[in-house]
Amino acid sequence: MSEQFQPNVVAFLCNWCSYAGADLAGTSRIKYPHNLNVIRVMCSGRVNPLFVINAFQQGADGVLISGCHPGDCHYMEGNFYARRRFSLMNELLEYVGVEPGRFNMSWVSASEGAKWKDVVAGVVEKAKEAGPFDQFRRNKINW
Amino acid sequence: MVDLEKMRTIAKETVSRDDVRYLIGWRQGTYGFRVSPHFMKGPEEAEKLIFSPLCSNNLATYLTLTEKLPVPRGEQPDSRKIAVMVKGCDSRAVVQQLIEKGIERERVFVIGCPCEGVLDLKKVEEKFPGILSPVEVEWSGDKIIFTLPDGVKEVPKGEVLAKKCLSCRYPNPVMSDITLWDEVKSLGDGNYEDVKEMEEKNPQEKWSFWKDKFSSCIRCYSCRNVCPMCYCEDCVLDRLNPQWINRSANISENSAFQLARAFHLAGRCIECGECERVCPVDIPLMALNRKLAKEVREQYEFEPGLDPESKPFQSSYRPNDKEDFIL
Amino acid sequence: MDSMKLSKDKLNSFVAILAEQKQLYMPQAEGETLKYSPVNAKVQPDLVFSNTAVPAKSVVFPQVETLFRYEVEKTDIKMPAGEEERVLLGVRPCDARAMSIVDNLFSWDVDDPYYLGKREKTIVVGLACQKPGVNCFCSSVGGGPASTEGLDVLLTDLGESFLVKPLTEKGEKLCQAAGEIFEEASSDDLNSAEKLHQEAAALISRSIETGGIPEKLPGLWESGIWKEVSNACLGCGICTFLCPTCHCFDIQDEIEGFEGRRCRMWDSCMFGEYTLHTSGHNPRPTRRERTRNRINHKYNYFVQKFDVIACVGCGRCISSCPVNIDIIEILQQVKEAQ
Amino acid sequence: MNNKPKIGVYVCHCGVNISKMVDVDAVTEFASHLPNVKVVRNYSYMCSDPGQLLMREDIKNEGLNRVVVASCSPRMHEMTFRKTLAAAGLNPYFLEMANIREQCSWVHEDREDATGKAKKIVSSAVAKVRLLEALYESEVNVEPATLIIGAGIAGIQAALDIANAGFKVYLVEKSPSVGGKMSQLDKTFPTLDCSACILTPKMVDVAAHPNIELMTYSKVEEITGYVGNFQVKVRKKARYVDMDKCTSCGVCAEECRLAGRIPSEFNENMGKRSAIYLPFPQAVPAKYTIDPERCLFLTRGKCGKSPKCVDACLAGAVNFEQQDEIAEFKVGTVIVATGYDVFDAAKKPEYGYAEYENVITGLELERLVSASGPTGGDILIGKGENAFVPKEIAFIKCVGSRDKSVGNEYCSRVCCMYTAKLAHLVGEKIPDANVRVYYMDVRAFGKGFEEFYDRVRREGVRYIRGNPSEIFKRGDKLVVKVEDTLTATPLEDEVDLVVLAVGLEPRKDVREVIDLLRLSQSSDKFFLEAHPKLAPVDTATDGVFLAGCAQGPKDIPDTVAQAKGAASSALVLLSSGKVKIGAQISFVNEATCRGCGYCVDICPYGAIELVEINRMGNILSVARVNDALCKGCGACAAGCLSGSVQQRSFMDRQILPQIAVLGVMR
Amino acid sequence: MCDNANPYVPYMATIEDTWYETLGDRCVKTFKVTLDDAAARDCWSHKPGQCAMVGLLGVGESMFCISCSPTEGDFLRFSIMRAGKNTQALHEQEIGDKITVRGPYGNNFPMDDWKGKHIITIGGGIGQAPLRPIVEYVKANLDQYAGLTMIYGARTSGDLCFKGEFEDMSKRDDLSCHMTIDLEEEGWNYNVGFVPTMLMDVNPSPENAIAITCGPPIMIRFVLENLKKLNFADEQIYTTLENRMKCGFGKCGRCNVGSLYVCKDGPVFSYATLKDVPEAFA
Ligand SMILES: Cc1cc2nc3c(=O)[nH]c(=O)nc-3n(C[C@H](O)[C@H](O)[C@H](O)COP(=O)(O)OP(=O)(O)OC[C@H]3O[C@@H](n4cnc5c(N)ncnc54)[C@H](O)[C@@H]3O)c2cc1C
Ligand SMILES: Cc1cc2nc3c(=O)[nH]c(=O)nc-3n(C[C@H](O)[C@H](O)[C@H](O)COP(=O)(O)OP(=O)(O)OC[C@H]3O[C@@H](n4cnc5c(N)ncnc54)[C@H](O)[C@@H]3O)c2cc1C
Ligand code: SF4
Ligand code: SF4
Ligand code: SF4
Ligand code: SF4
Ligand code: SF4
Ligand code: SF4
Repeated sequence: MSEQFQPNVVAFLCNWCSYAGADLAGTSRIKYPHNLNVIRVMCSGRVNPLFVINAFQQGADGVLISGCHPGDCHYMEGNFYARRRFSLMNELLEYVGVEPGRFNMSWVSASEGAKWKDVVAGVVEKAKEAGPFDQFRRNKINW
Repeated sequence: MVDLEKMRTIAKETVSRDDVRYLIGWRQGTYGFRVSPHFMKGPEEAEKLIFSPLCSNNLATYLTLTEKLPVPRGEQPDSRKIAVMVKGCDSRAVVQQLIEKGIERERVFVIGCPCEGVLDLKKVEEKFPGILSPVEVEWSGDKIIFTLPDGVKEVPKGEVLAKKCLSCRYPNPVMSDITLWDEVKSLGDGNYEDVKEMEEKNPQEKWSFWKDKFSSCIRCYSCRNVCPMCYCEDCVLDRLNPQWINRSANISENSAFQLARAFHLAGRCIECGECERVCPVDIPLMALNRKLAKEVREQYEFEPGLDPESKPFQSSYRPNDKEDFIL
Repeated sequence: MDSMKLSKDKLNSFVAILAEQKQLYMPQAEGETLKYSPVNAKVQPDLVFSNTAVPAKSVVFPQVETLFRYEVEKTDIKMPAGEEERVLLGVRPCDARAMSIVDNLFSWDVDDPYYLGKREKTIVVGLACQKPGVNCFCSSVGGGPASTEGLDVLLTDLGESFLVKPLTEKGEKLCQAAGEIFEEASSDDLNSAEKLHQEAAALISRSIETGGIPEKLPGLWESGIWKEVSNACLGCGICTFLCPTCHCFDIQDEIEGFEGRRCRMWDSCMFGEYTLHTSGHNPRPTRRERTRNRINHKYNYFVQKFDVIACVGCGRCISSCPVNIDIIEILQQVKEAQ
Repeated sequence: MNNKPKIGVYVCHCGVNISKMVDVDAVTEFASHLPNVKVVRNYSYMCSDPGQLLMREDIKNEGLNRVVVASCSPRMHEMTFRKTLAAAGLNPYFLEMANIREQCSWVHEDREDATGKAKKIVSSAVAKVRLLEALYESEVNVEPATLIIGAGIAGIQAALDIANAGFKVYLVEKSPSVGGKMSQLDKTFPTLDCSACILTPKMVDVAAHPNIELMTYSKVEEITGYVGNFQVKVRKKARYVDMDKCTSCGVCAEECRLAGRIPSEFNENMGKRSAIYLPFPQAVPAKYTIDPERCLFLTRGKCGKSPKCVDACLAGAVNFEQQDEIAEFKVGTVIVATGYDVFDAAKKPEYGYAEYENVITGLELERLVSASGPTGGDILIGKGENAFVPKEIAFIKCVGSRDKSVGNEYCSRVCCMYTAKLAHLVGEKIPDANVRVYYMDVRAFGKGFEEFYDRVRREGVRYIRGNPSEIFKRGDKLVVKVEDTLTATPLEDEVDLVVLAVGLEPRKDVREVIDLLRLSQSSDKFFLEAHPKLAPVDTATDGVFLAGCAQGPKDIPDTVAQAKGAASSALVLLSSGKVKIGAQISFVNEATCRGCGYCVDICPYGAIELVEINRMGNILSVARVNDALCKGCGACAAGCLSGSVQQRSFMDRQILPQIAVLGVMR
Repeated sequence: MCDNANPYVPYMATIEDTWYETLGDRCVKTFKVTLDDAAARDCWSHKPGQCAMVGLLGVGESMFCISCSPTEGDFLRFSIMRAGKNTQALHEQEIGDKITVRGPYGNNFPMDDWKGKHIITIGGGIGQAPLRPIVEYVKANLDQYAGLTMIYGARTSGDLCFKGEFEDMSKRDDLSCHMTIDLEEEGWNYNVGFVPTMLMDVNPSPENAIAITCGPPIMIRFVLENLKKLNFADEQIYTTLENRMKCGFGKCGRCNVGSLYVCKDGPVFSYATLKDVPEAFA
C-alpha cells in the first residue's frame, strides 16, 4: 500500500458535552484529522451498543462514543449507563479478536475543544495502526 | 441424595392442586442418553418423572416460551401456577425471570432439585457410541454410574460432566417453594480459567478461533430459543424494520448476531449452558457468555439470578463503575 | 457401464482428477461440524461414514443464494453467473434420495432455475452406508443404506478398495473421465458389496411402519397428540434447517453501499414469523400448529402432491433436536392415536 | 400521509468560513445525486433572510417536504431553520443539519479532505432526513397551586410569596409546628436580631393566609403525575386534640402524668415536656398535640382511671378517637424545603460529646442562651444542684464539616458565623468568661460577616488555629488537646465547657422525599439542583424546585433568597398556566414490549411506567412513556433489548442508515 | 418470449397514477401501473382474482391482488394497505416512479363458468380489492350475467375503498349496490350495520347465484354462516385467501393450507373445497 491508509471512524457524540466540545474545537480553529465522522445523539446513553457492531459491519474501521464526564450528564445519568454498556462491549469486542483501539470511548466536555482534538487524533491514529477493518465487514460476502 | 419416590409423590400432590396448571419435569427420552422435558398434567403421569445426571434441560425456559393465545371473549386467561422442577442453575433463571418481570412469582411453583452436575452428552456419546435403548444413569460420589445394555460402567465425573458443572457454584436452587432433598456441595468456585486463557491470546489468534466458530453458525437461533432469558415478543434479531442483522448466513451477519446475542445476555446469563448444548454446530457460546459474566462479576460484583429484588444489571449503574478504558 | 473398482491408494488421484475438472464438494470438518464444502485437488480425502451435520442439500440449495443483483435506484437487473459444474463426493444415500424428492417440488409446475440449474450441473457420487447412525430409519421410508435414488455413482467401501457403480449417464461420463485409475470389478466384489449392503441394512435399529400414516393424518387434525408432542419444542428450527428434504426459503433484499441483491435463504416452518401476517394474525400461532404442519407436510401433503414421503429417515432431526422430539415417536403416536 | 421524501439540500458558504476549505460547488453537485434529493442550492449565508427565503420558496414551489441545511452546528441555527420550515408550512422537525463548519471547514487543512468529509456529512444528513417524522409539541395545563414540603423559614417564605401572588399553596410540615430550625435559634448573625422576633410574624401570617392551606403534623405520602399536574396525597396525623376546640391554655400539659418527664425536642432534649405538648411557646398553630409514642393512654390503653388531660381540658378538646386523615389534591408545582439536620457529634468520639455533659453542640447552646430555653436564658451546665456557670469556654469549629473521615467534605457555611455569634452571646451572658475558638479557617464571606467577626475578636474572643485531636477529663476540667498551628506549639487547654460547632447534614429521613419525587442527590447527599449555576433552584424533574438547606447548607439570608427564587420559578409556571412538552421524546411499541421494566429503571426522570394492557384477553404489562416527564435523552431506547422503546427523531431506524452511509462512503 | 425464463425476476413497471382510497394509519393507496417492457405487456394476461408480486428493488416484494379487471384496459391496479416494511415503502412511491411486478399468480374467479348467474360480492375493508375485478368484469359484460349485487362495508366511511365508484354504481338501477359502515356517522346516507347483517337484510336468493366474499376473518366467518342460512350451497360460495407468501409459484412453502398452496391452488377457492381443508380459516 503506497498510499497511506485512511481509516474511517464513526463517532457518536452527545449533544450537550461532546458535540459542543467538538463545536468548540471548530470555533477555536483547532485542526485535527478528517477521518472521523459524527452522528449526533442527545445523550451518550442513547447509543445502542448494537450500533457499534453495526458500524463495524457497515464499514467503520473504528468507532468512538463520547459523552459528558461522569456527573455532568445533561440528563444526569445517561453517561453512567453508557459507560457500563460500552465497557462490556469493549471487553466483548476485544475478546473475539477485534483489535484494541478500534473501539473507543471518551469523556469530552463542552469546554474541552483541545481534548476533542487529542481524542480524534488518537482514535484516528489507532485505527490507522489497526488498518482496514475486514473481520466482519459486510462487504458483499458471498454475493 | 436423589429420591425419585419423593419427587414423584410431591409431583403428584402438586399437579393435583387446584391452583396448578401443569408441572414441568424431566423424563427418559426416546433413545440412548436422551432426556426430554415432561409436561405433567395429572398425577398419573408422575411415574415417568426422573432426575438423573442426564437432566440438562433448563425447564425454566418453558415458563416464558409458552405462547399466550387469544382468550375467547368472556373467558378469563388461565391464571393457575405452573410448577417447574429446577436445578441450581435453572433456579437462577427463574429468579432472573422474576427480576425481569418475565413471570410473576405467584404464577410459578418452584420445585428445587439440588444437583450434583449433569453430563455433557457429546462426551458421553463419544464414550459409549451407538446406544439406542434408553440408559439409566446415576450419581455416585465422584463417579457416574451408567447402566448400559452390556453392563454397568462407572466413570469418573470429571470425564463426562458438562463443563459448566465442573465450576458450578450454585448446585442448589437459590429459590424454591419446596426442595426435594438435601443440599449438595458445590463442585467449583466458578473460576474463569478458560476465559482468561482466551484473553491471553493476541487479537489474530482470538479472531481466527472465533471466525471459524462464527462462520459455521447456521442461524437456526436455537441458542436464543432455548435461553430462558430470551423471550422478547419480537427479538431484534428477527426484526425487519429496522433490520439490524440480515437474514443471510455469512461471517458478517453471523458475527453481528453472535455479539448482539451475547451482549443482550450480559449481566443476565445465568450460565445454564443450554445455548451451547443445543447448538447443532457446536459453537462454544458459553465462552462468550462467560467472558461477559466474568466481567460483570469481577468488575461490578454483580451476579444475575440470585436476588429477585435486585435491579437488573443492564438497567442500573454505580457512580464509580470502572472507566479505565475511557479516553 | 459396469461396476469398477477403485483401490484406496488411488483415491487421492481420483479426487484430484475430479477436482481438476469440476468444483468438488466433500464432507469437511469445520470446527467440530461436518458439512459439504468445496475442496481443491490437494485435499486429503477421508470418506467416513458418519453423517454430516448439514446435509448435502446445501450444495444445490445453499443456505443463502443470490437471485439477482441491481444498483439502488436503477432498474436493470443483473443475473448471477451461471452455475459451475460440480461433483459431490461421499454423499450418503439418504441425502441423495432427499435431493430426488425435492426435485419434485422445484420442478413442479414452474421450474426453479436456481435449484434445477445447480442440480443439473451436479454429479452426485454416493457412498453406501455401512455404519448406520443410532437414529437412522431410512429403510422405513423407502430408502436404504445403499439406495441409489438421486445418485449418479455409488461407492461401496470394500475394505481395501471401493466398488464404483455408475448409475446414470452423468455418472458414467464422470467415471470415464477418470479413466485408467479404475480396475475391473470381479463378481466377488459385486457379491461382497451386496453382502455389505445387506449387513448395513440389518444394522438399522430404528424403524416405523409408515404405511397408512398419510391416510391417517388428516383425521388427526384436532387430535390432542399435537399438543402433547410439541410441548417441549423450542421452535428452533434445527429439525428443518438440517433436514435434507426441507426446502422452504425466505426472500430478502440486501443492500451494500449502492448495490443490492435479492436473495433467498433457508426458512423454517417451525419459526413463528414464517406464517405471520403483517396484521399480527398468525394462522399457525403456536408450536403445536407448527409441529403439526411439519409432520403433515412430510407425511401427508407431500405424499398427496408427489406421491412420496418427504422424509428419508436420516435421523438428523432426532439427533439434533435439543429436547428429544423424535419423529419416529410422533409417527408412532400417530399410528396409535384414535 | 407518508409522501415520498422530496429533499432540499442547502449548502452554505458562510461567507468564506465554509467555502474557503470546502468546495461548496462540489458538495452541491454531489448532493444532487443523493436519493430523494429534489433541490440543491448553495448560498453565501443560508441563515440570512434571503437565504431563508430561498428555502421557503422552494418548499412552496417545489413541494419539498424535507430539508437538509449544510452549514454550521445545529447548536447554532437548528432553531432558526426549524422556524423557517414552519413559516413555509412544513413541520419543523423535517429538518436535519449537516455541520460542515465547526466540525469540518474550521478543523481541517486540506481542501480535498474537507470537501470529502463534507460530502459524507451531507449524505448522512440526507439518509436521516428521509426517515424523519412530523413531530408536534404539546402543552399541558398547569394546576394553579403549589405544594411546599417543609415549613422552615424557606418553606414559609416561599409559601407567602406564592400565596401573595394569588395562587393556592399547600404547606405541609412534618412536626406539630412551623418554623423549622430557625425557631430554635436565639439571635441571628451578623445583626443579632432576635430570631423569634423576625420569624414569628411570618409563622402567624402563614397560618392565617387565605391562600395557604397549612397542614402541620402531616406527611406527604404520594406524589404522582408530572409538571402542571401532580396528584398529592397527604396524611394528616391524628393529634388527638381537636384543633377547633383547643384554646392553647396548657392546663392539660400541666396535668399530664408524664409532665416534665419527656425530653423536649425543641430544646435539643435539654428541657422536658409532657406527653401532650406545645413544642414551644410561639408554636404555630398554637394547638396541643399528644405524642402517641409516649402517651400512656395511647401506648398502654390506660392512663390511671381516666386520662388526666381529658379531665383537665375544659374545652373538651382531647379526643383519643381521632384518626389520621388523608387529604388529596392537585398541584402544578412542588417546592421541596425540607431543611437539614445537624451533624451528630457522637460520630466524633474523640470529642467526648456522648460522654461529658459539658461538651455540647452549638444548637444546644442556642437553646441555653435563649430566654425561652430550658434554663430561661442562663448558661447553666449540669443538672440541678450541680449546675454551674462555665468560665473557661472553648469552641471547636468544623465538627462534621470539611471532614472526610465522617464523609462530609463540604463546608457547612454557617458554623463560622454562628460560632462568632454564640461567642459574643456568651460574653454578654457571662461577662467574665474566657472564650476561645479553635478553628481551621474562618470564612466570613457574607454581607457584614467580616465586620461581625472582627467585632467579636475585639470583644476578647481568642481565635486559635488548630484542630483539637482529643478532649478528655482531668479533675472536673475538660482538657482540649490541640496544636496551635500558627506557632506550632502543642497545647493542653483546660476548660469548663466545650461547644462543638456542628455542621449541617441532609436530613436523616431524606430518603422519604427522594422516593416521593425521584430526586437525585449530589455527592454531599443534599438534593441535586438541575444546574449548579444556572438552575440552582430547579431539579431534574420539571416543576419541582428546591429551597433552603434542603439543597445545601446556607444561612437564613441565602435561604430566604433561594426560597424567593423557588417561589418565582413556580410562579412562572403557575401564572402562564401552560407548559410546553418537548417533541423529540420517547414512545413504546406496546406490541413488542416485553414488560421487563428496564426502561423504567433507566429513565432518570421516572417518565416510564409499566401499565397493564389487555392483548386479546391476556393481561400483559408493557411500558408507557409519560410525555410530560420525558426529556428525550434516549437512554431508555438504548437499554431496551427488544428495541421497543424508541426516541422520536433518534429512532434506531433513523440512525442505522446514518451509520451505513458513513461506513460505506470511504 | 412469453415464457419468462426466470420466475424470480420481476418486470419493471411505471406508476401511472396513484390516489388514496382511505386515510389514516393503515391507509390504502391505489396504484395504476403499466409494465415498461412492451413484450412483457403483450405477454401479460390476468384474470379477475389473480395476484402479483409488487416490490421495490432494495426493499422487497409482497403479494397483492390485481384490483382491476382486464376489461378496464392495458394497465394494472393495486390497492395497497400500508402495513409494514414493503407497503410503507410502496406508499412513498409516486407517479413516474419505478416498481417491480411479477406474476400474474394463482388461479382466478371462474368468470366463464359463472356466466348466466347472479353474482353477489360481499366485501369488507381492504377485502374489496380482490372483489373489484369481478365487479368490473361483470359490469363490462353485464349482458352475460343474470345480475350483480354488491355488499360492501367498513368500520367507518373513511375506511371504505373505491367509495366514489360505489356511489356511482348505487345510482344505477341495473346494479344492486349496498354500502354499510359499522356505526352511525354524520352525513352518511347509506346503510349502517355489520356486513353479515347487511347480507341478511339484502336477503339475496341462492337461485342461480354465486356469492363471493372477502374481508377480515371474523367477517368471513359470519358471512359464511349467514350464506348457509340463506341456503347457499357450498359450491355457490367463493372466497380468496391471503396467506403469507414469498415466491408466488409454489416453492417457498408457508402459504399452504393443508396440501393446497394458496399461491397455486388459490387464492380463489370455493367453500366446497375449503370447508374440509384444515387451517383454511385459521
Ligand atoms: C446552631 C445553628 C445556628 C444558626 N444560626 C444562624 C444564624 O444566626 N443566622 C443565620 O442566618 N443562619 C443560622 N443558622 C442556619 C439556619 O438555621 C438555616 O439557614 C435555616 O434554618 C434554614 O431553613 P430551612 O427552612 O431551609 O430549613 P429548616 O429550618 O430545617 O426547616 C425545614 C422544615 O421542614 C420540615 N420537614 C423536613 N422534612 C419534612 C418532610 N418530609 N415533610 C414535611 N416537613 C418536613 C422540618 O420539620 C422543618 O420544619 C444556624 C444554624 C445552626 C445549626
Ligand atoms: C394473495 C394475496 C393477496 C393480497 N392482496 C392484497 C391487496 O390487494 N392489498 C393489500 O393491501 N394487501 C394484500 N395482501 C397482503 C399483503 O401482501 C401484505 O399486507 C404485505 O405483504 C405486507 O408487507 P409489508 O412488507 O408491508 O409487511 P411486513 O410485515 O414488513 O413484511 C414482512 C413480509 O411478510 C410478508 N407478509 C406479511 N403479511 C402478509 C400477508 N398478510 N400476506 C402475505 N404476506 C405477508 C411479506 O411477504 C413481507 O415480505 C395480499 C396478500 C396475499 C397473499
Ligand atoms: S444454535 Fe448455533 S447454529 Fe443455531 S443460531 Fe445459535 S449459534 Fe448459530
Ligand atoms: S445465554 Fe445460554 S447459558 Fe446464558 S442463560 Fe441463556 S441459555 Fe443459559
Ligand atoms: S437476543 Fe435480545 S432481543 Fe432477542 S430475544 Fe434475546 S434478549 Fe430479546
Ligand atoms: S429441533 Fe426440536 S425443538 Fe427445535 S423446532 Fe425442531 S422439534 Fe422443535
Ligand atoms: S425495556 Fe423495552 S421491553 Fe422492557 S419494558 Fe421497556 S420498552 Fe418494554
Ligand atoms: S428518553 Fe430519557 S427521559 Fe425520555 S423516557 Fe427515555 S429515558 Fe426517560
